[in-house]
Amino acid sequence: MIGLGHYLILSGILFSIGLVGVLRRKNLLMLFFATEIMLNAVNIAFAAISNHYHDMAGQMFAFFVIAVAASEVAVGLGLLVILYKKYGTLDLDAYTVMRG
Amino acid sequence: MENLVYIALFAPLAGSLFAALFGMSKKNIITGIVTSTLIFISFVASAILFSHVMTVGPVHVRMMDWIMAGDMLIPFGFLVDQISVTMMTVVTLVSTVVHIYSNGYMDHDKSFNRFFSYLSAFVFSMMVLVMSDNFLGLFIGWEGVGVCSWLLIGFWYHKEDVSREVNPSISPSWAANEAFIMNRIADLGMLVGIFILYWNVGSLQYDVVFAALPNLSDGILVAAAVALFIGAMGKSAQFPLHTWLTDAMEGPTPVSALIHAATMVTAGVFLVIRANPLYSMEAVHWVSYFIAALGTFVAVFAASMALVNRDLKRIIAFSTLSQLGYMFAAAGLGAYWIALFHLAAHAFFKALLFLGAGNVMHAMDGELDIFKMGGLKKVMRWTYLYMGVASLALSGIGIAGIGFAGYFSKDAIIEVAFNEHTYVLWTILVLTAGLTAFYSFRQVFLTFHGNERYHALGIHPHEMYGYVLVALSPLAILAVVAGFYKDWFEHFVTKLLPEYHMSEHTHHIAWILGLLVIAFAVGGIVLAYIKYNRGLKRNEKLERSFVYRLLSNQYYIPIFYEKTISKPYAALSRFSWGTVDQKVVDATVDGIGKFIKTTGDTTRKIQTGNLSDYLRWMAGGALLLVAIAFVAFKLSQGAH
Amino acid sequence: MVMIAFYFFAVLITLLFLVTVMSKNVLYAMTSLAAGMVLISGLFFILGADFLGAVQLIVYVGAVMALYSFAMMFFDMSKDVKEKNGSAATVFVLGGAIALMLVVVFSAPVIGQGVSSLYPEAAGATNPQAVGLVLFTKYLVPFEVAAVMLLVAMISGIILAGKKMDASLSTTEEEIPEMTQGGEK
Amino acid sequence: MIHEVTWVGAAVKALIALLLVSAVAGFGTYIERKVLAWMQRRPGPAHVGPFGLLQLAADGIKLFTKEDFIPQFSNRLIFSIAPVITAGTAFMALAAVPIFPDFTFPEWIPLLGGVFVPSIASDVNIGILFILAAMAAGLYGPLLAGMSQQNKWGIIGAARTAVQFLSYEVVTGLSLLAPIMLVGSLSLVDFNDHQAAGIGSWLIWQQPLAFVLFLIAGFAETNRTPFDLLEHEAEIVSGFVTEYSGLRWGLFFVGEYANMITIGILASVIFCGGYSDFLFIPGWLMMGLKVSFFFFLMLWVRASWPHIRPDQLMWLSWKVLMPLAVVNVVITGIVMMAIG
Repeated sequence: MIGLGHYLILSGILFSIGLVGVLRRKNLLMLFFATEIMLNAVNIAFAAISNHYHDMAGQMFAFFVIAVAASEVAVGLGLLVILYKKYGTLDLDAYTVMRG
Repeated sequence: MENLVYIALFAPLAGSLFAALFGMSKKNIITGIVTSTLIFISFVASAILFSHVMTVGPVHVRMMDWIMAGDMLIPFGFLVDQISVTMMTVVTLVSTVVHIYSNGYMDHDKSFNRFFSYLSAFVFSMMVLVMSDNFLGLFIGWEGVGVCSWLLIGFWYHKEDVSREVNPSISPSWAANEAFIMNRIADLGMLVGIFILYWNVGSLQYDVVFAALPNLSDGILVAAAVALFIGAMGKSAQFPLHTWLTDAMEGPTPVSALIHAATMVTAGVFLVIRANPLYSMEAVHWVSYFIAALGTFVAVFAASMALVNRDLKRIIAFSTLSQLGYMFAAAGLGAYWIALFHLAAHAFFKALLFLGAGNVMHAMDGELDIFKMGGLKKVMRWTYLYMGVASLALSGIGIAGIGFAGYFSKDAIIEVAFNEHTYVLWTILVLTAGLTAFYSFRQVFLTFHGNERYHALGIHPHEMYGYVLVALSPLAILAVVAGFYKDWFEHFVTKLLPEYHMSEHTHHIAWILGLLVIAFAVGGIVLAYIKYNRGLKRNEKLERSFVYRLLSNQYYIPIFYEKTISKPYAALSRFSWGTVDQKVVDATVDGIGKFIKTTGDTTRKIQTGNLSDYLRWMAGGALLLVAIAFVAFKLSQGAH
Repeated sequence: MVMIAFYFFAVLITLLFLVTVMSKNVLYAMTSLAAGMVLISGLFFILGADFLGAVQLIVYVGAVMALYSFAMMFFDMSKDVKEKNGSAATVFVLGGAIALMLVVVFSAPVIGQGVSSLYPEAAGATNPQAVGLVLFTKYLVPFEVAAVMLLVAMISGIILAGKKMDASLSTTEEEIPEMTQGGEK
Repeated sequence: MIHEVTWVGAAVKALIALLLVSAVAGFGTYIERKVLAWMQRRPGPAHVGPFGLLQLAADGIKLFTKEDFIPQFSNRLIFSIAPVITAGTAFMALAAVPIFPDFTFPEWIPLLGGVFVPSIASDVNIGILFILAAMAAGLYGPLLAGMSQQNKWGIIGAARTAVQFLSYEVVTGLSLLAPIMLVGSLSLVDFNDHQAAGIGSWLIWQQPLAFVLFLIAGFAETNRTPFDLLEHEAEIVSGFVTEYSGLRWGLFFVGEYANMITIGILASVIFCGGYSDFLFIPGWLMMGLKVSFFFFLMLWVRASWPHIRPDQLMWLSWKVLMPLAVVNVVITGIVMMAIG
């Protein structure tokens, strides 16, 4: 039988995949993709917990996460377009202005 | 009336702040005029309050709650009663004269405005001191006058340090520091006294504290009395904390007149008078007796040093010291109102004496050595008159109920000493009266009579500005007539202070005693006349004698202090600085700084400006946090 | 049946997301991500969160990812993405460690005690009804805030991207020197 | 009598739907050509078979035998997946659409005797949302197709796809919101039941504006004239299908027609009474007639209306249709509250 643990572990694994993406990718668009993966992973956990406890709160949070993701896309893509106009690339390394 | 209290209190502050606005700019006569006017307003307010207190009674105002911490409630209140209103009037009157005088005296000083700012600030502090209705407010004023005194003694801070042989005070800034540090030592005692009172009474309001005194144990009363008197000793320059007062003569002469003769140094006496319920307690009678004995000792001690001194201002300073001794003697013997009366009378003629000395100094281009003066009465007629009057007052000349101010106040003190059967003290005080007369007139004759030795120095003395001389006249008049108000004053202040009556026996022989004192005083004057009227004849043998050198070196006390306290303390400080501070404290602090700097240098590389790298650090941190949270959760679960 | 579906979805989603993360081709990444999201909605349906599944499809797949792909057209996505993936080891160790950590945390027997349902599902209501009941009562304020947030995001998106829209995106050459100036200091 | 939905029944329903729609999609081309020809006063396909009916077969053979060509620089995988997505999502949407009433196979039919066939293959209780979601997912077909082919026209077509679908999805959703509020359910079966009382209970009378909006948005979502900007020959050659040929192109074609039928069914079920019996006409026939009418309407519009420009498309969506839809929702809400 599939229990809460299964979903949570799947969620954890997907989250880590997203994290690896965030850490590994230098392309901003890819970073955004990886972020979406992380958000989705969390949503799975929310839905699973909601189902496990028969409580709607989990789903509510998932809705708000989706709303946040939608806002993030609107603003983030606007920024991406501007950055691309300015630097001609989406590579994070190209934006390094500070010298540590 | 409340408004008058505030006007009297805050007018000097307003003047000070006004002058401070121009503190760094060039001399501006307006600051002098404005501050003088404001002080005068304060004087007028004080005078009105005086009459109010006399006719109606004390005024007690509570401006605001000052400190409220837990059970501690100390309001910012002001009490205008017989004692404080006397002090207020004296302080503001002398201050007004000194302010006006300073307009002339500081005429050529480039820090003219700054001077007035300090001077008015001092008056404000003094007003807070005398007007406060609690010990803490008194302490604030106490510290305020201390700071102002420091500022004013060191007013010419730019003067270089010189050796003790050239100038016993070394330099104005040195003298300022000495005064301040000595006062700090004494203030510690004062603070302890305040703490003792608060600890045992739970309040610092005068009325509350004094009402609670009978309930306190003897030990506490003695401790409080001693501790408070230590504070008074510092401010009033009693032995062994006396050396600063003569060195304080490094300050401008108006300062010496105002602070180190008329007002601030009397704060100690004021404290004892103010705390008379405490010092009147049976339990502390030997403390009071000690105060009287110390006062008497200081009176003769200071007078002896004045005998041989050549510095015009220092002689007056020693005489101040001596007179403070008289006041303490009176206060210690329980004759508080006489102490207060002497305080007021002394303020007038001592301020006059100092300001006269200032005139001389001004005329002599800053020269203060009386051996280099002589014959000045021709050019400085008014000053001669003023100083003569003041010296007569100081010497206590007068007979059969007619005489100068000092005659009434000082004789009363001597009488008290006799009345209390403390004949040793009485003897010394009588003797001191003679000494006082001698050194006062030694100075007068050496300055104004005899051959004109100043010609050798190429100095052309000239009289002070007219308005300054006019401004001094109230002091001169008061120095002459203040004594006639003795009975009236007694009637006024004994509403608050305990009355003091001579015994029948003393009363009977009072005229004999008075005559004896006068005889000593006149004897002193005559001696001085014989010795110095014709001019200066230096006796080399006498000057080389041990006693003479002992006296002129102030009993070697400043040197003794320097050798036994200052030098070892400096050595200790140097050791602490070199070893403890630099090698331990500083090294630790520097080590922390270095550690942080090194950490910063090392970890700076983290901050590459590359977002990817940041993300990695963030992920590492997140991992760490999750791990810690998990472990902590597990541990807490295990604990349950 | 549910088990099969779950494992089917789980394996597929994991694989697709791995493709997203590892692929050099943006088109592959985007496609696999969108597909993964569709499959995640499948998981939601299994979990009985029908409405959430539909929202996931409509918003994530229909709007969010579509916006991404639309934005991709602004950038030159025909070539493979060239990235300097410095120390891959660090990344995978970090990711792996977090995965391990999460798995350990989730598999640890800590779940369950003392947790009670805060907003229990209304009995007999279908999922959308249950969602509506909670969303418009307990979560009304967050809901409105989310609405405002979306509005703000929309406006900011318009302003950010809409500015100088007439300037050609393909002719960024004249701006490149400026960039290298900043970069080579 | 409550019938158990067995997987056999569901499979039968799915199969029927698939076959029917596939057939109609094929047959639709013939009808389209005939109708257009009729409207333009020309014969249309007339030479192959009776009334040119076999033209369909001829076209099929042509498509099958055409070279399956993949451009050199395109992304091969995505290029081949894209048409499948279009067709797949179209049929996924159909899974939640009731095409005909529930029925049970008569006992006399071998194997299937007594099997209950539901009106909806999968009765998810969020039916409408699911259909919208599936159709939304359908935009990936054209999008990926356009982006994968390394062709300027393709990219432009893909961009237009994204813009057009995203914009009109909003209108579709908002316009359906008002009927949903009236019915109080997302299930299409409930919609059907709501309007079972006869022609007077059809929602079209209560929600004429929503109906019109839905229809316009539906035209746009199915890429029909006057909104067929994705593959507008005059401007961008063939848009996202520029590089496609043969069966892959055919899949797009099937998907498009399936979507047209879905829209037609939705319009019928949501606004026009669905598959309820009408007087003497049985429900399944009624349904066929309504869908046919909507199909015909689409062709009619194609024959009568010109294309519009992309900016007009956006203008229409965001400045006309969407505000109208919002106003409609608000008014519906107010009226519902007033009536209680």
